[in-house]
Amino acid sequence: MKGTGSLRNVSNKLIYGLFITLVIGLVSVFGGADLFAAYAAGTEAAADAASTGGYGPAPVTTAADYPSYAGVNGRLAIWIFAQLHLWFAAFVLAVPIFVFIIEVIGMRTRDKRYDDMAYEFIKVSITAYSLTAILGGLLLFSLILFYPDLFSYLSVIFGESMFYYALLFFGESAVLYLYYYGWHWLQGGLKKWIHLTLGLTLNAVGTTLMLLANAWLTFMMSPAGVDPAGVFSGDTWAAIHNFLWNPINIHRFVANIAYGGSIVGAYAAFKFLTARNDQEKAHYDWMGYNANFIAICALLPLPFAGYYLAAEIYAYSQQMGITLMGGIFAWLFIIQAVLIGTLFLSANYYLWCGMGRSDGAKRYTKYIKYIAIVLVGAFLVWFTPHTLVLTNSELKSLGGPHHSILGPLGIMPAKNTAVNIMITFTFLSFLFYRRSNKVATVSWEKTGNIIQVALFSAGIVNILFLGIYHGYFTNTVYKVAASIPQVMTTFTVIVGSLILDSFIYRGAKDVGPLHWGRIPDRAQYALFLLAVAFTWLMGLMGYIRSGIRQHWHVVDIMRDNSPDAYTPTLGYAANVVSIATIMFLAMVIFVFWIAQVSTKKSLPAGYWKE
Amino acid sequence: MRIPRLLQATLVLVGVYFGFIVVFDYILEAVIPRSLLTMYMFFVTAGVFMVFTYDEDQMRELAAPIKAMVEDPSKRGVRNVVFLLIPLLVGYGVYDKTMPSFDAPVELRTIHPAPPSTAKIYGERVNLLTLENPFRHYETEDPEQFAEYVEEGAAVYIENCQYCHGDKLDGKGPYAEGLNPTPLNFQDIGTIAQLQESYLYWRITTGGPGLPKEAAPWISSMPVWQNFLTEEEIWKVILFLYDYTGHAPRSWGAANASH
Amino acid sequence: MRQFLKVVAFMVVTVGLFAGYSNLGIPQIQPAPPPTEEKIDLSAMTMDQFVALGERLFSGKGTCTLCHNALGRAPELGEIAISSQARLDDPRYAGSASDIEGYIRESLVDPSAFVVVGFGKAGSNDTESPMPSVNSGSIGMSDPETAAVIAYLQDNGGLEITVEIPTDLGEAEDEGEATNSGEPREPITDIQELVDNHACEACHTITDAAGDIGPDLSKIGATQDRDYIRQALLDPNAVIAEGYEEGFMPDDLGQQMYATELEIMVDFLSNLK
Amino acid sequence: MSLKNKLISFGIAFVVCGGGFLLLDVTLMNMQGLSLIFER
Repeated sequence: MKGTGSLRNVSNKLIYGLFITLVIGLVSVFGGADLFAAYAAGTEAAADAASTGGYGPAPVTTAADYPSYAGVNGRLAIWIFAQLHLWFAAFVLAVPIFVFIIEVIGMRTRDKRYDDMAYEFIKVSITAYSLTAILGGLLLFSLILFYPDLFSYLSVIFGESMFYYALLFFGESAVLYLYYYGWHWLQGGLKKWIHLTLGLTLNAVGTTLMLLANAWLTFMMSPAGVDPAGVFSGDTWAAIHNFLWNPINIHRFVANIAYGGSIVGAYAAFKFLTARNDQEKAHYDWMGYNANFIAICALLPLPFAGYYLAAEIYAYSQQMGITLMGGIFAWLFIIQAVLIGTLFLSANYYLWCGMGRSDGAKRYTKYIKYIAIVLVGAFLVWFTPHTLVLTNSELKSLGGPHHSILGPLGIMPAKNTAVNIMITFTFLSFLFYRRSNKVATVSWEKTGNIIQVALFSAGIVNILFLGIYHGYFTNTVYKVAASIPQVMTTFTVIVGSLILDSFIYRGAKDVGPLHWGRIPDRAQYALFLLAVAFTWLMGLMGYIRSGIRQHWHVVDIMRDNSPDAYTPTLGYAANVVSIATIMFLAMVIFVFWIAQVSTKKSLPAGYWKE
Repeated sequence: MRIPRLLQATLVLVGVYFGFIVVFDYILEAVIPRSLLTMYMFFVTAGVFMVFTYDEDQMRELAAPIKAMVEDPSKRGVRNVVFLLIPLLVGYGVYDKTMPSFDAPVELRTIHPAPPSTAKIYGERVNLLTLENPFRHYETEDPEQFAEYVEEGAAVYIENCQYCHGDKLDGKGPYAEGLNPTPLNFQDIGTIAQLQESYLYWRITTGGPGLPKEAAPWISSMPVWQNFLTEEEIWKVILFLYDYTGHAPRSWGAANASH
Repeated sequence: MRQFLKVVAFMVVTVGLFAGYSNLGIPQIQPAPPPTEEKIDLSAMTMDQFVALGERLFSGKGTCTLCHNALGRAPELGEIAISSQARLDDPRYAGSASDIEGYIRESLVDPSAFVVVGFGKAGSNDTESPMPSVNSGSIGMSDPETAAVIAYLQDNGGLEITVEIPTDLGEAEDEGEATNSGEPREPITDIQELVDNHACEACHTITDAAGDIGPDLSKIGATQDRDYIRQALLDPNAVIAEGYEEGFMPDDLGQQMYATELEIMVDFLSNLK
Repeated sequence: MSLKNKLISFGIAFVVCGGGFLLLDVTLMNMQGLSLIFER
């Protein structure tokens, strides 16, 4: 692992890294759960003492209870602040996770490049961290100012946990500063271990912070621990551990990592484009590759986490579920499909472009066009809407608003099939990339390849079979259930062929050194596209998650009686999200810029007296 | 002879475009909506661009004719023609888009609007979330009785519904031609197979006028059947609809249980 | 700098494409506005709003759902359309109501007028109801509020709503507590009246009439002293007798009773041996 | 490796993998989906 490094080792390390991420995630989630459970025992005792006497019902508001300041639209202000806060928070929560992993990889391999890259990542996120806090403060202020009744009601229920949140935030800052400023001090031997422990603590605290904040927002969607009039039972744990809490926790944890990866990827891409020499170019190309790898690894399970969340929303309230998928928000999922397709396509494009780094890639490039055909085809299915926009002549010619061929593509089984195929083929792109610089030396290479092809074919056949059979030939009850075997098939294919691959390429020879930095500039734009599409998509999905509450602050308990209680049109929401995205990108550019300003020295000689 | 890459890319795009039209409009006889085709082509173009440009050499080959056309002094004639044609094409596009036509504007209806949690049916507030078909349990308990109810439902259907929804339940009844929106095709996998029985009950009893505002434009000519039929007749018709089409109503309980 | 501008332009164009597609590529549907909130002002109230008010009272102030729920502690009210008529026709019926509205009102105000079989106080052979009257004691609904609950019950049960929206305003909302006349009431000296007013026997066995939701109090004086009983009345959740759930006994008796009344109650209970 | 050998080993591997996936489906769907085939 010196110089340009071996490609296979890089990706293997990152796969171990991903495994560690999972462990951290599970430890944090369950460790956090233990912590909460202990806390719960406490609050239950408090609930016993308080009984039902001490709390009032949820406030009933009128339009007059929503103050306006300086002509600012309260909803718009809070929307934008919340969104900006969330983006930064996702970024600063995710970066320490993979910084920690990369640092561990660096320590294990004793390859200083990893350590340097980890340090560069955390440096980027330090300024973002303070921006997160500032935006969180703005969010809090605007909530208190524009929605005082809601805030006071929520603080009756979560007052205590809000206090712990503030304390934790303090702890998070302390650990982060120690971690960052102590980076060069805590190097080598035992000191490195102390530093890694700090990193782990940082992640545990950060994840706990996220879990707490998630509880507040999921309480508003699926209130618990209160009676139908909104009278709090005094049991804070019940309110925190509400129905949608864990689905959101999982979804956000995975999405944050993917998001953090994509933003860091954009950083590397920009540094690549402005690099002054080949060495710098090679470094940032390598960094961009790793960031993109992290983003894709987290992107692959994301549709399933999202599916699980949607299923839980359905299970919690069919009303909310139908508003989410069948009502006016159905069109939002078409926009979402376009964006997710964009993510997949640009991630794939980056991988294909990256094959130029290896001299052995020519053996695989001939397959790329087939992958592209399948990806685009699956993508077209993925975004075909259920309700087609038809002109009158088309309507007459079809004999109704339902298209006999395209109509079935609009419902869930087809979409599930399409997304699983997309994921499988994205993985195939990655597999080709992995192999491009390798020549296997084991005697059974051909047989191994055939088995791998058979595994892929059987997996794809199974996904298609499940999709077609369960989508169109069985009772509707099983339509949705079919997606679970589909997902498991996809995972089996991925894991199975990774294992097989590692055996086939055991002791394999390199074709030649990898030429880091030999990648077209266009590929860097794919990384920008990934970051922008991700940011925008998160904004849009945040809107719908909040929007399905409709005119309720707290669903079925506290009604929103402000003049802004109506649901806006999708176009309006998209415009707000776009403006917020541009604001966010501007701030991110500032963050990146400020991170490199500190290393600049431009003082003319003779300014200070000697 | 090798086809130049720029021509290859163009041929692929043109081929896919007309391929869609030929396959859907002529072979399958189910027109592909032009709005959808436009979106399809956007992403097909993106895909073609990706395949043709991921490699630096291929990219150069692809761009070479364009570069030559713009920069090479000997290609002056072509350049002038192209630079004249492109603005003209854009101009025609704008003209075509803004020119008023005699077609009715494109309207979009939400075919399955979200149901309210309760609805007033037969003067009674019913909870649509828990409402069940009172005859459904006969399907397993007493199949003969069930078949009888389906039969009765069929009679009600033929007397009242088939004029629009068709005797094959395919939405092509004798009056269907005159209606816009056209009557629903129950055979379609995207209609009743996606819905619970309580949803059908709500839509049949309250009809077009009972549609929520989001289902606008509010022009469905479905009558308010609670004014003409009894509660039992409607439940039996629902049994018939599922029985005849072979679909099964969606049920949340079972879907959750199988998770 | 040129690269920087190129990247910025690329990002802005990308965002613009997304926004453009969302605005122009997909149909813009104006979602339905939120349903209007029921006004408390009776004069401007439609029947739907009145029914909604009744529903709120039913699950809120009236505390009806404490017993009238799926647990079967009290009769199910969803089938009131069928059951009310059946009860009027019941040979055991001895009340004064002649129509369904009257029957519902009577059941609310004088629950013991007719007790459904199996729902009476234990030992009373279904002649006495454990339900407290809604317009007295701890619930204290005003007449318009009672009317709203009747309207809700009729609507919920699938009946024609026959209640008229009352026109005398002011009493609809609970401005004061149970005594919204403003005048202090006369202290009660009769123990039976006290026990009835607070519906103690809905849950407890005190003399012969018996409820089994709360502990048996018929021999309470033998095992507990006056201080314990006083505490149990004022702060019922402080000590919970084994086998009973907390939170059922009203914890605001201290606000509802005069001190003299409390002492009468304590005297009475501590002498039950 | 001749084409015939290739096809044979592909066929065996495909059947094994496919059978495995089918087992996975049946386990996950708890026989519900497939029981419909046999009922019809």
